Amino acid sequence: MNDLALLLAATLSAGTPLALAGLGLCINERAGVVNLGAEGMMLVSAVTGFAVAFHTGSDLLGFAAGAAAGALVAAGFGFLVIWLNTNQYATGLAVSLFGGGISAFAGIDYVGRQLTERLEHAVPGLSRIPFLGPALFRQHALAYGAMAAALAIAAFFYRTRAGLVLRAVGESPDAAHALGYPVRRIRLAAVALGGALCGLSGAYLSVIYTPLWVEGMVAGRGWIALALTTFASWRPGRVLLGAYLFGGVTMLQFRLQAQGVQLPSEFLGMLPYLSTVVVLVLISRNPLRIRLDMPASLGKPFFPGT
Amino acid sequence: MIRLEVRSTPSRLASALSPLAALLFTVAVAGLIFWALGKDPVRGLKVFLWEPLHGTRGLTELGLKATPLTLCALGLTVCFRSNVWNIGAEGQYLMGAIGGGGLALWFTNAGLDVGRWGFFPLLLLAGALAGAAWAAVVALLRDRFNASEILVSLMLVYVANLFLTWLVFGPWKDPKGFNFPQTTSFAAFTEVPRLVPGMRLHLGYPVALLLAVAVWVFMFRTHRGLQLQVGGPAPLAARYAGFSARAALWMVLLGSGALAGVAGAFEAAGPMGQLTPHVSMGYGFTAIIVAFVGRLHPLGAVLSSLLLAVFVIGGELAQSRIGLPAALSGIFQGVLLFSLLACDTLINHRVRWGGSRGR
Amino acid sequence: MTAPRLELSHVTKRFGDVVACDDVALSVQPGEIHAVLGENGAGKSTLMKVIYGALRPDAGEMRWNGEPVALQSPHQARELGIAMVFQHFSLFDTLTVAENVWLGQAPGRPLQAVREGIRRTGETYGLELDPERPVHVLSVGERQRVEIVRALLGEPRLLILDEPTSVLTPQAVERLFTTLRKLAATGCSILYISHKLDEIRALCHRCTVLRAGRVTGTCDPTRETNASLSRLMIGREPPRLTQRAPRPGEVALRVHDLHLPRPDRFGTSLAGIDLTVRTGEVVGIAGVSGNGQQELLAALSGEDPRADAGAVQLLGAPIGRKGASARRKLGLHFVPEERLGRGAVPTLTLAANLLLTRHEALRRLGFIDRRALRSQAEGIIGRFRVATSGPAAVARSLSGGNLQKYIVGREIDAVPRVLIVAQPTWGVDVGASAQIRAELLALADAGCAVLVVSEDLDELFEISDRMYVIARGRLSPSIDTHQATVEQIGEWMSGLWPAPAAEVIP
Amino acid sequence: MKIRSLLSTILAAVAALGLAACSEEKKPAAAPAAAPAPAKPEPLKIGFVYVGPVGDAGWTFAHDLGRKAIEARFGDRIKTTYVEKVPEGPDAERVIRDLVAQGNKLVFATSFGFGDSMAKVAKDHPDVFFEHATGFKTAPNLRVYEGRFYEDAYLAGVMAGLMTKTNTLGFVASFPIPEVLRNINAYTLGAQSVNPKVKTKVVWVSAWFDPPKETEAAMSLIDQGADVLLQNTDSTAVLQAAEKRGKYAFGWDSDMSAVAPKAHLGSCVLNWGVYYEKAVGEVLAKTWKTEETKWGIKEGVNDFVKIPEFVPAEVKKKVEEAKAFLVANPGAVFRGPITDNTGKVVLQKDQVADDKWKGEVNFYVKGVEGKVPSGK
Repeated sequence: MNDLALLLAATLSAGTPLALAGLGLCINERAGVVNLGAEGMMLVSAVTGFAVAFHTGSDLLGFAAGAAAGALVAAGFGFLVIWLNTNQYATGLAVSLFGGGISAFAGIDYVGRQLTERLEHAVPGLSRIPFLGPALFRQHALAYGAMAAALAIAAFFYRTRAGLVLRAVGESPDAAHALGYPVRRIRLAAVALGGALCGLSGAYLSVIYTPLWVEGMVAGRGWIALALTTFASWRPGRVLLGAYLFGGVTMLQFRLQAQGVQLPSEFLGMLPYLSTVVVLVLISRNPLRIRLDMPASLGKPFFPGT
Repeated sequence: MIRLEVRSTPSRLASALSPLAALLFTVAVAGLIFWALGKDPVRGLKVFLWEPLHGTRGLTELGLKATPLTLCALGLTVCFRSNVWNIGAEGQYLMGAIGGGGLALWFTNAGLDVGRWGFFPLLLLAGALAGAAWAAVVALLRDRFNASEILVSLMLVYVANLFLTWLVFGPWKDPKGFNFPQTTSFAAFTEVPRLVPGMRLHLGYPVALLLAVAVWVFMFRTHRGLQLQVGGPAPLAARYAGFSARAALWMVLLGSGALAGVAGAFEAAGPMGQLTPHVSMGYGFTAIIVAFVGRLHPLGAVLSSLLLAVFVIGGELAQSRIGLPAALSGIFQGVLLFSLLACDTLINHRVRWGGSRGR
Repeated sequence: MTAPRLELSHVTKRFGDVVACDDVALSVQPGEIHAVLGENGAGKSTLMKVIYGALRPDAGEMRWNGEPVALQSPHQARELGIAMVFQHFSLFDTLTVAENVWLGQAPGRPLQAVREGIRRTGETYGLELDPERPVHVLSVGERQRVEIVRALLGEPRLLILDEPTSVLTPQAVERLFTTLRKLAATGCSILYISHKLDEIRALCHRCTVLRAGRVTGTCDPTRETNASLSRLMIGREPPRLTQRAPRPGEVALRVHDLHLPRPDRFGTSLAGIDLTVRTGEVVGIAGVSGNGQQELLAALSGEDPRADAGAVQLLGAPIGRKGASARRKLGLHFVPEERLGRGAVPTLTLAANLLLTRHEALRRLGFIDRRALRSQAEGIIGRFRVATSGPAAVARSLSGGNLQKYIVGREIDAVPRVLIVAQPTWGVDVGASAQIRAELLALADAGCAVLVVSEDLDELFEISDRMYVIARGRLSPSIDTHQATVEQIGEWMSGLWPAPAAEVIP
Repeated sequence: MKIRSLLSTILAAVAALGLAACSEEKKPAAAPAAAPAPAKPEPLKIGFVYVGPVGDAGWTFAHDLGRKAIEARFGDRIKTTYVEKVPEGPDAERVIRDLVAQGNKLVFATSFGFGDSMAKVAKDHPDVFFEHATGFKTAPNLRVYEGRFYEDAYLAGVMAGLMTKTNTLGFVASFPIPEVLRNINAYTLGAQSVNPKVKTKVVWVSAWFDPPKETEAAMSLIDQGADVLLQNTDSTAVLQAAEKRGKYAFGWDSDMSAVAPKAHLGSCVLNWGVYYEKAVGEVLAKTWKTEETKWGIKEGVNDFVKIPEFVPAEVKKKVEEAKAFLVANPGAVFRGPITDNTGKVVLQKDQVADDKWKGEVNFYVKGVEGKVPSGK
């Protein structure tokens, strides 16, 4: 029982960065922009967040800096794909490569540095409830922040006019343009906001989760977050669910090893990646479902009418 | 503000100048960074861009480095042109290395000396088959289940990597290797024949160049090649013409997988001579940049793989000669790709100045 | 006399080297229904976008109720009281009617008020809509209703309608006119863009005619004839087609009891389609778009090979399961509706675009004989008088009419047994339209079976020998064109045709 | 304008990230006034090939400290260069060749994977001396050196055996090579020497340096009841995880006591400078000859240090005793009888393991749970 609680807690903790990044990408894609640069943005934010937290001693400033860095990189990406109409896939890949390079470069002096003392987090009171306490209420505030963000984004998408405009832009930028909405600016805002959430996720990794800066530490989470958006058919609640699922699988592999499961660790290590593929297959199998949920202009360039 | 207008006909001038402009911009950024780091930019650029071209050893090393890049990028060029986003060439490369290396290992252990020229075609075949098989998984999942090839191919990179790790730590481990993660060194006859005495450049490079020409002919001089390129920019036209999108998907994925696999096999049986966990330096990923910098053109890929090889080797030299950090090379690659994409806008667009008209 | 509701003077708009509007003047009075007449490419749509704030003019002045205004955006136009209904709907398929309307309103209005407004406007003008239905389940006519309701909810003082009747049945057109007259009676001005002379004469109080971006005249359309309007519009009498006597031969294309479930949620299912086309005749299929034309064409061309093998027969051979290129080999060629992206690859040269459907320049192993390809392309360019720099020009560099001539030419040049053409002259200027129609008739005279699917009734009446009507995925019986009337076809377009007496092959 | 805004975007990113980080880097010292220097012998040029970044706080960091130590010791008689983050594989050969081409006469390569590249270059350059850490291939001008890290692991084990409350130890392991297996076994043997009930759980992360994975692995071990952790990976992540969860752990490769004051029970440190001084001295004195060096606590290449104040005095005493024993009997960690965890005797009573035995370790000793991955 207790073991299960700890696994749940570990799952929540491992799922949080995926959830934050996945939600950010979900906003991007709802506006019709695919950003394959998630991994790069997260790396840049991870190093920025770590550096700021290291120098100021404030996690909060670290998060803010990480989010800002993510938004900045995303805005650069947005400028290229939205104004210069460069290919979204190619540009995203460039962001991933560039982000990897520049974060390694900028982070040289931070490799091996320590942040101030890290403590176990707990929600006062609730964390002492048997089972539920250790399972759910001993997380960093951002873990709850991710849940709140999922709710807030769902409310934004389906309950507000601004959210409706965002979805409309992703559905048909031409129609939105004809109605007089500034499609490019809306897309840029969505891309930047998505970048900020990816940035927050990167900063969470380097400031809270690990907490260390090391080159390439995002280790494919950006890509898994991208897979999550498809998995979740672009719905914030499902993004959250998917993130915990993947987080759980990641933790499970170590858990199984520690329990002495007789499988080579390499095969256990394949689990998160293979399960991503399996879930993708299960989700994508029904093209009808995807088509109804998928923003119709996803990945397509938009030329304002002449 | 600036305003972009779509050109009715792409500009040939811009098309020719764009890579040059991007390269110049990257060099400028590189110079700036050197300067900002307190290094002499001229010396920095010389070490970075010129030294790698120095002497026979420099040039042969360049070719050696360019071999896997060219092969992987050739396949990706065809893929990207037909709108199939295979970004898992790295995984196909690794499987090719496992296939080619495994064959070499088997021949070595069996003591089956078929001679250098007898083994070479077998190696080629093994690498191609293994790489293609790995890519076939992507094609199958895309074709049957509509699963995004971007994500599937990428996830399979991690899987291939762990598979290789398992092999060299486990069943394929050299029994006399003190338990270290490597296979037995392959017998001499399995080695890819070398071209220049004393240098590591091997037959793989001319093969890559030949393949580049073959891909060029295929893409621009045959109906099949044309069919592949219609599916990308105009899927409806492909359907209208009756070109099978499924056939195109399978063909480009199997083809690019085979090419990446050959690259892996060459590397394993070429400069390495055994399998270790370190058979790839991320060639499959760097090849993505190579393909784009080469304008998704097979002959462009030949040139750009040399350029990227210069970047990588130059990055090493810049470390040992002037103490620059290793990460610079990655930044330059990213800047190059960014600026190229931005410059490419000029090919299909005309820039108009003045008046805040764009929104 | 009060100031005109809208007055334009010296408005000029350029795109690169092309002058879309050249020194245009236009004046609309309150309560006036004002037509803007011109053929495709005359600059009508550009002018309307200028008025609506979607484009900013390079020169000229616009006055609103006598006050000079410089519109920066459609939002600003809407605030002034200008509303627009686009020819290509600006609707979002996955959103509901209410949400679509909401997006067209000024911010700050709650969704509930919009729902109320939809109901009220619907009652006032006879435009009933269920606010909660998603748009992708609506028919084309209903979608236009959404557009109009969205425009009317802003209580506009000027309503712009761009080619509103191209997607409507004749009966629906009458209903629309009633609505518009009602609206004009309340003092709202209406700008009515069209190239359909009859409609303009029936509805509008005044008419401004555009040709090649310039105003060629302003008149009272009720006092003009079609011929006089046409002269203003194209500068000469409309070209006339010589009447021909069809000599139908054997059955070339036969569709029998074709059923096809819709390919996706946005499509239309086909049910019990029966259709024959004989050699030497031109057969038309009329219908409002979205009633199954795309699906039927895909099933005929082979792009959708799901039909029963025998449901589609070419010269007696079952081809229902064959792909597009296999059918083409048997002599069935097809010209799709979309020129760029389907009929031709925009980024490829004209010569390379031949290879989509023509294989004469291919050698062993699929190698391309570039010289042969080039001369083949030159032949088509010459024979069909395509204005282009040559076979090396990329497809997207051609104007719509010239590209259409090239594509139609490519298929005619193949000497097909059956040619299926969708919307042969859609968005094509008058001169090219006449040429394309003449070519189709000549092809039929030469013994080819020609099937034309079009939403333009005038065109079908002009060139086809027999007609079918498609509605909601079902096909009407065939009727000889000289026996049919516009009213009757209009009724059939709503699906109201007499139950077929045991179908006889005509 | 377009280019400029692109430029400024990139520069802003560079400025914000890159320059901030690098501003601390000192500018090259101005060249001293051109005083005619007395003719001096050419300094010995020494090249280092590192597998990781110098700032990894672990393996490469420790080697770089060694490099700095010889710079301090030999002054201008030597000149050192290093290349970091060299991938193990074909690229290493080019880097080593390039170092030789630049006139380096002594080359250290600090990872196992550089062995074959080194052997190839060594064959072509008999006048250059090559030193390969943790390798096993030697040649007339190529020799290997290694530490007896398992001695540190054993001492950590003694400490762990006394400090554990759950009698469950945890080990975050990298790759199943003999060196790592020796450390796991030594850790367990050390603990069992003072607490026979101890068992060890192992989690493999398939990486030398991957803090997020190391953290996840450490958390899993703690969740499974392990309360004293040791790692054979290079970051401080395991120690930090233990601190966060109120458990114990050790520093590895370098002194990590500052990272986790409450969790830190001691650091297993490396001090390569000792060996590098010997090697450089031999080259300068022209007494260099090929051999295999395996130094440990006695010689000072590795050590177990920084036992914190809060550890009970008797525990500290036991650890010191064990250390004194190892100094007196180098390498005596593996002394029979040793049985593996399937019950098979792998070392007879009173036998001391030789290098061959130690080089082929491919099993867990009794008390370690599970099975060696890919073991046969």
